[in-house]
Amino acid sequence: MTGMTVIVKTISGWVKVLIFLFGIDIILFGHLTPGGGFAGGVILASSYVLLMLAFGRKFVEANLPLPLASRLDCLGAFLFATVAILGLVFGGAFFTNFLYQRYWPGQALDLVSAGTIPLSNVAIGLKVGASLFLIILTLSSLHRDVGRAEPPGAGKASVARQE
Amino acid sequence: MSRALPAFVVVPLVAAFLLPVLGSKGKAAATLLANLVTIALLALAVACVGHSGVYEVGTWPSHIGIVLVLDGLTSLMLLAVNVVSAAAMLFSVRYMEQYTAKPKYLSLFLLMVAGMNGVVITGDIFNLFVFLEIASIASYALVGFGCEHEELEASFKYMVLGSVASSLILLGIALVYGNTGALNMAYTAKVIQQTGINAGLAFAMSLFIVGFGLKAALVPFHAWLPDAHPSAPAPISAMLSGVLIKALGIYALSRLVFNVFGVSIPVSWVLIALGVLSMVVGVFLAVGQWDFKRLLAYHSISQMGYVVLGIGLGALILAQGGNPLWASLAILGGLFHLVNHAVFKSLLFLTSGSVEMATGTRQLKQMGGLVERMPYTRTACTIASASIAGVPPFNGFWSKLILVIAAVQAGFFGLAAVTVLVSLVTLLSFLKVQRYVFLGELPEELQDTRESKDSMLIAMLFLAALCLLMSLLILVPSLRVAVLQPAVDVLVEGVNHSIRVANL
Amino acid sequence: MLYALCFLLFMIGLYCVVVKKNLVKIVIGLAIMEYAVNLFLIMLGYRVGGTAPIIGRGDIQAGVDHVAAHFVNNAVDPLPQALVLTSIVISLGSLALLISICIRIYDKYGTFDITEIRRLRG
Amino acid sequence: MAIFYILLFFMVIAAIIAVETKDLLSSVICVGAIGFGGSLMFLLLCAPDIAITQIVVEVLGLIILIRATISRDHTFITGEREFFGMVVSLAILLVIFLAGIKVFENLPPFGAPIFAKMAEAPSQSYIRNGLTDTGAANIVASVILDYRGYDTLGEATVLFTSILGATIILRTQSRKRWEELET
Repeated sequence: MTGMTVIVKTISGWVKVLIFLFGIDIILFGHLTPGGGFAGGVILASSYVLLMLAFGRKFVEANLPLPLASRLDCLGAFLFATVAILGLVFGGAFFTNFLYQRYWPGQALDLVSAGTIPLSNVAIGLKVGASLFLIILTLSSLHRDVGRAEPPGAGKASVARQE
Repeated sequence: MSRALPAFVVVPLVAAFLLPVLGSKGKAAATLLANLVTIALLALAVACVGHSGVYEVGTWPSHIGIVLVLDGLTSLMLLAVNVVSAAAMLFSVRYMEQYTAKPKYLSLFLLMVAGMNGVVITGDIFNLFVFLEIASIASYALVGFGCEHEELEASFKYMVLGSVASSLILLGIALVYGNTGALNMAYTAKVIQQTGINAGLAFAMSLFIVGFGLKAALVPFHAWLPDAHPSAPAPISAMLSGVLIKALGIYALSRLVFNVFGVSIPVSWVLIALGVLSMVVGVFLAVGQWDFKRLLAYHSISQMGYVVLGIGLGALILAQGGNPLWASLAILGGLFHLVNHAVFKSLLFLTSGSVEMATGTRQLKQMGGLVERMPYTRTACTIASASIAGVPPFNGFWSKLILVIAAVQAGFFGLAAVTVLVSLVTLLSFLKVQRYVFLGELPEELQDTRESKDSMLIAMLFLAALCLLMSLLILVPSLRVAVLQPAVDVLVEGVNHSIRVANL
Repeated sequence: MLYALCFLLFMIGLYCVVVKKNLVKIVIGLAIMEYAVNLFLIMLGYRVGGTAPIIGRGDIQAGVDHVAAHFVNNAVDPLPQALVLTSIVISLGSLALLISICIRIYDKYGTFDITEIRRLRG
Repeated sequence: MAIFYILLFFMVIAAIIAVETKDLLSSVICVGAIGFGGSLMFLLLCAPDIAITQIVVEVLGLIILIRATISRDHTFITGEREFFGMVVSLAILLVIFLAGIKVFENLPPFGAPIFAKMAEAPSQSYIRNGLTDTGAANIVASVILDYRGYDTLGEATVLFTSILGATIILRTQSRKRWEELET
């Protein structure tokens, strides 16, 4: 699968950037408008899915290798847990919104407000985007095996067990 | 001590997030880290015994935010979960060398532990559902870890039934929320106590019974267990049979029945019926099995029947307004059997894994005479078999004895007879295991079988020692008052307990 | 009546899981069940003529940091929405895992039909 | 109000088609229709957060589902199903359905949720104090990331777990070869 025609490729190259920016927008404004880390993360992932449909899997894998995506996945989850633990350290209890309550209340309805909520949104966005990218790419990399059913009991261990 | 509660979830979660990053090069480091985590959690669980308290996540008071609750039942379950997970993790060090992708396995293992701990410590119904899903999804993936035909199929079956159960539970939670306007267990309990059970809550209760019954594999809902538990790698089978079905099924169900909805006569009868059915059907299906792990899996169903029977008997006595002393005796029997089963069934699965790794087969008829080749495994297996069959000095005997006494005291002579009968059939079935695996003639192709080494052996001997030592939990009064009695009191006190703890 | 229709949707999903013999159909049944539960939760929190639980400039009383009464009296319940957000992501996760198991089973057996796959006893 | 009925009927019909059609691909597309109907429903029920999430999740879910069905050898279902079993299970499901219908009469009527009547319900407190407590104007965001942030940690973990599980299930070689094992 090497991708589609030049027209599709060019246009999806542009649209991909727009979708990506839209995803970032959804994530960053998650505490003010509808959306948030999950919706934004899925949008980030779908921008790469578009790229995959237009250019083929190889191209996308060169852009964002699978091990890197896996690390980003772990990193996002870890960052979110870190925000929660920081609440324990600075705010007295796990998941305390310490930034808002203690240090930086901010102005309501501003982009930089609400303490740890935007930080959590970014972490979740990173995590969700990376993990969905990972799963779609992994699922489509199985393409080569299609229709080639192994004979039952092909694995060595299962043979040993059945006899 | 309740300040330490989030650690039961956060520590394994953070470790699980870090492990896949280490990749295949850091395999030794990953194994070490995972073992440290489970051992630290075990130490923490031991330290939590005898304490109680409420932890408010995010400093929000209980009716707004999520609370974590530490009480007698929670600390008992934490102990059971973390003892078995420490042993199974230690066993995995060597056993999982035969598979690829070990760091990912360790990560999933820790996620499962975190999910179970989360289910046990939470005081919020929806939060219970979320952590139940973590533990379940990790277990679906782990059942299919071998990626062979049977594993995949068992995993699919398990996952479909598990997802149906999750949907039913979520619908039940939605109904509870729609009728009470809250999700906190104590607050919900208070509202239910004031308004009484209406049709919506009764339907929610039946959804919970079916949903958690599916998770616990009680008999009409047991179809997935005999496939899923044998297909998983041995340490995972030990975790699934040992603690997962208890933490996700029995614990969650009894928490909701006793501490949120309050006991009622119909629900108690349903529990007793489920218990007796599981006990009898499980054991008779087990007798005819020739696959070592499959036989153990069927016995899990049967032994879970004992636990549910004890809890149901207690609920019935309480609901009928009978003597709370007999109710607490029945519940004591059920809960003690729960922890006992956690220990001896996980030990049995570990020995079966040890045998399978050494011989390459699980079929009883292909083995024999392993007593000379694998003396330590044999000793561990004999101890566990004696425990599960209820042979006197071991822990299983005491819990079954208490159950029989409670049934007689409550006037259910038939139930007491069935309990003894099932125990005898269990004994018969494990004599068969002993006969075909360890005694008899050593087959030609198994001549060069070797005993399992280091980490596997330590894990098995640790659990075997526990099988003996746990009798002390019931025989030494001070230990009983410290560990078992608080757990029983939580259930006997019922709805009032959760309201009292939450200061509502 | 709306609740009953929602429950009907749930039962259709359950019917599909119980009766159908195709792996993908079973997955679809599970997905339908999850939709129904999510919808039910959101419907529980709806108020006739309500507004979304998102505070705009007009909903803050001037000078003070308090929300205006018309917002408090009209906003729909935010709690079920939070629960449904969680549950949607959970169902996406389990869908991904289920489908990967299905694909692997297809690779091994060459079919999605559950009656041809059953090799396990009991 | 009528629009809710229309949308729900649409979803139910789409669900019936999705369940009963023989072609897996159209079945999957019907699931997409249910999902988009649900998304519209969420929007009309004043839940824009959920509507956005539902629609994007729906798109990815559809891609995953289509990935499973397309380019398989036979996407048509040919098997016969046994009549008796189907009748029995239909009867059981019908009984559950009729029992369930009774339940909904006890719920507060649609459009008048229970929290509006309860002064101490958590949702009242979220709406009233959400902005001052957490500083977030989107009350749903303040619930998922602050009041009930612990749930969201669990949710992120569920996604992490299932992705990890899927990569494990999809790996090509699961057991080491014997020669690797002995060392």
